Amino acid sequence: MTEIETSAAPASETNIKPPNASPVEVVSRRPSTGTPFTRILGIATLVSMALLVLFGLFLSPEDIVQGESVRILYIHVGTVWVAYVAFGLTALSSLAFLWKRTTSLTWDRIAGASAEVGVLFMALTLFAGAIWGRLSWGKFWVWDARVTTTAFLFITYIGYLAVRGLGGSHQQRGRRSAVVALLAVLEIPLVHFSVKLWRGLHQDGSVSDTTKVKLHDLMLFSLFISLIAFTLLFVWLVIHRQRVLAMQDAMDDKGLDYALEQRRSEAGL
Amino acid sequence: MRLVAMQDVGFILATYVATFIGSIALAAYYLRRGRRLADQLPPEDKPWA
Amino acid sequence: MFRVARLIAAKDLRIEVRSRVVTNQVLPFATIVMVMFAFALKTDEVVEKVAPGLVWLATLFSLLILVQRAFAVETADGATEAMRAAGVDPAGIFLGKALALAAQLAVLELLLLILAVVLYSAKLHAGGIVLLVTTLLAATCGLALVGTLYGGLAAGVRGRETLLPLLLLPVVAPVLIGATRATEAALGTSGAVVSDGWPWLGLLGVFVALFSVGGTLAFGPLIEE
Amino acid sequence: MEIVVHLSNAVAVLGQFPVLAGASITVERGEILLLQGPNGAGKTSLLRLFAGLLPLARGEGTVLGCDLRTNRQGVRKRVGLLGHANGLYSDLTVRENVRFWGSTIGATDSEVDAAMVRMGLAQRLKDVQVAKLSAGQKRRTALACLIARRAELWLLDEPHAGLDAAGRDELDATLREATVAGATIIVASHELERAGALASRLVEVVGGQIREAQPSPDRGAPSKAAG
Repeated sequence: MTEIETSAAPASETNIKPPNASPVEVVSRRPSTGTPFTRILGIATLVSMALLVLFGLFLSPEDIVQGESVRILYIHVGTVWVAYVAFGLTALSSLAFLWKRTTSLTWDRIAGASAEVGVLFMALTLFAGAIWGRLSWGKFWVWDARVTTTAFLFITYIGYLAVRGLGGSHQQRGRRSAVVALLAVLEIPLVHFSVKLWRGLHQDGSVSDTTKVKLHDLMLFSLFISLIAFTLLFVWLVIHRQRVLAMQDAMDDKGLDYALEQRRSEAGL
Repeated sequence: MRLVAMQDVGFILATYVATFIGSIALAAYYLRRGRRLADQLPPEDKPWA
Repeated sequence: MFRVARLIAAKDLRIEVRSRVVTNQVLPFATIVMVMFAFALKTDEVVEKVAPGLVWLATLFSLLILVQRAFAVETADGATEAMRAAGVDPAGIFLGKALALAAQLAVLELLLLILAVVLYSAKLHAGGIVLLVTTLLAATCGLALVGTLYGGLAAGVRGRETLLPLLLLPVVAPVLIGATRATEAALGTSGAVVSDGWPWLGLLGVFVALFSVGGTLAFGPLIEE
Repeated sequence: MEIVVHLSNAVAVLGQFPVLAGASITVERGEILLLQGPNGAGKTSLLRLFAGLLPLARGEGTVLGCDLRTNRQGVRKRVGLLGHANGLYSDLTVRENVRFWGSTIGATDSEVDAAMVRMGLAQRLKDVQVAKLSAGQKRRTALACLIARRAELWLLDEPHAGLDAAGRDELDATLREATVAGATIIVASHELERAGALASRLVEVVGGQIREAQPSPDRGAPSKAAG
């Protein structure tokens, strides 16, 4: 039904300059996504990451049962925690977007930013988990309910990001992706439950049995650092991504103003 | 150094390295993208600034 | 809502009766998939053991095609937009299309089951027949509901052919697991007994309940511009 | 006079492109409004906006008393749109199509039959599959579907396209009848001599905006059809 086929939509900032941007202004650097708060946050993230490496790789002892492979858990636990927090945040922001009294595109962008960061952490956690599995059980993958659910979440949210990229107005993107995010909330417990039931009928070892390690104090402390470090990293990434998305949306609106002017001039009024 | 003595050190290091590279790559992408957009937008589109 | 659903289901089924796409194309496709599985698995014992799973996998592949077809009919001449323009209740569209899809899926599953008996020497027995029929019904409803839901989302967009499987397959995983296990129990595959199947049927029931409500609510916002 | 459509500075966007760039117009009940303008000017988008299909990005709009920003759903039940596409199912027959679209708003069988008679489809063509029809016959079928809907506001996008002379006469007569019965009609058409004779008012759509056309010398001041 589209009436205009020849008009390439000026979607990104690369092919369109806002009408009021003179060359002089472009030279002077304008404030970007960073603020004093995020800079402090960034430094805190870096410091805690350094601590994580220090404690995780050097100071903490090896586990009696698992040996050195326990060090992978300091990555794995932090990333998996963040991944699930990220998808929780996506679901909550989607709900906030759909609820009439709180609806705002900011919620939609937080949901999108959180899902994107979540997908990265999900990939990292699957990688770390597979390596840990290889060292502990001799195989990269076990059909454990949690592992499998995580893999499904990963694919589901890649699909969610694809839905976000479908185009249309910002409102349409928000509504569509929020509904998809909430449907995922329906789906994931079902997947988890069904995989659990599936393994339950002819079960061998699962993660929950083998992770019952006796934790040394330093190991506990390393895990704690891991949670802190990855949570800080997550917050930093989401804040920045949210701001980038906000600017992208603003850019689209700017492009609209510009395109409107052009469109009006067609009329010669 | 005890790191050398570790068994399966390759696997463990690979996990750490992949995690950090992944995170840094995403962060760098966000910063670059933010910088490019910020240069073209007036302050009123950046309420946080 | 139900009046619209009936209308749309009747319309879809009449289109199928006229065009015979399911009988002439999807059923042969499902058949060849079943044969191919046997090629991939080689020995008779293995094929016998996994027969229920293969039936449901073939169903899932066919589901993707059926969903594409169900919405290609709507988008071919702008009927989706005409429906929106006519203010047809989206919940009615959703239930109607799901109903028609379920009917087509049921026929397909029946054929696949017969094929499993013929090709994979699956054995039907009287004790499992109730479980088998209820499993077929529940799984069919579940697949039709989510298929319609995500099919509607993907229908209007570019790249729908690739987006639909990406969205749909993860969601139907519980149906694959539940339906396969329940079917194994009903057929007594590798020593399973009928009573093993009922919890799985419960899982399918929960799935159907959740997605019938969720889908009815979600379909409108998903297809709206 | 009752105002059926009111737009003020309406902007509508497709993708990122502003198909409507500040359109303003008021249409009263019983009018037959003709939209003309070059390809890509925004005629189709305007009709889709009136039909409640295209969201309003900026500006204000009311159709049949429903605010386009908040209640597009309310508009749709009372408006009939014939777009570029016919919205027909090619595997079904003419009668099945008209009956399906009529029944979505609860039209009775006799109303459906009347609509088919009106568009000359009741005889030879009624049981023919739409896939086997010519373009003009498909257009007639789509119009019959529209007539069966008994809309208060008719939005027609190039309704004459593909129709033969007889079909055009039937269409024009139908439209006149509809306005007498209280409907309002907005037509986008390139065929001035045909649609111009029918229209009670003519506006030009250019660059996503609307301007009143200069009254053409032979028709004088736009006359209103009786409401």
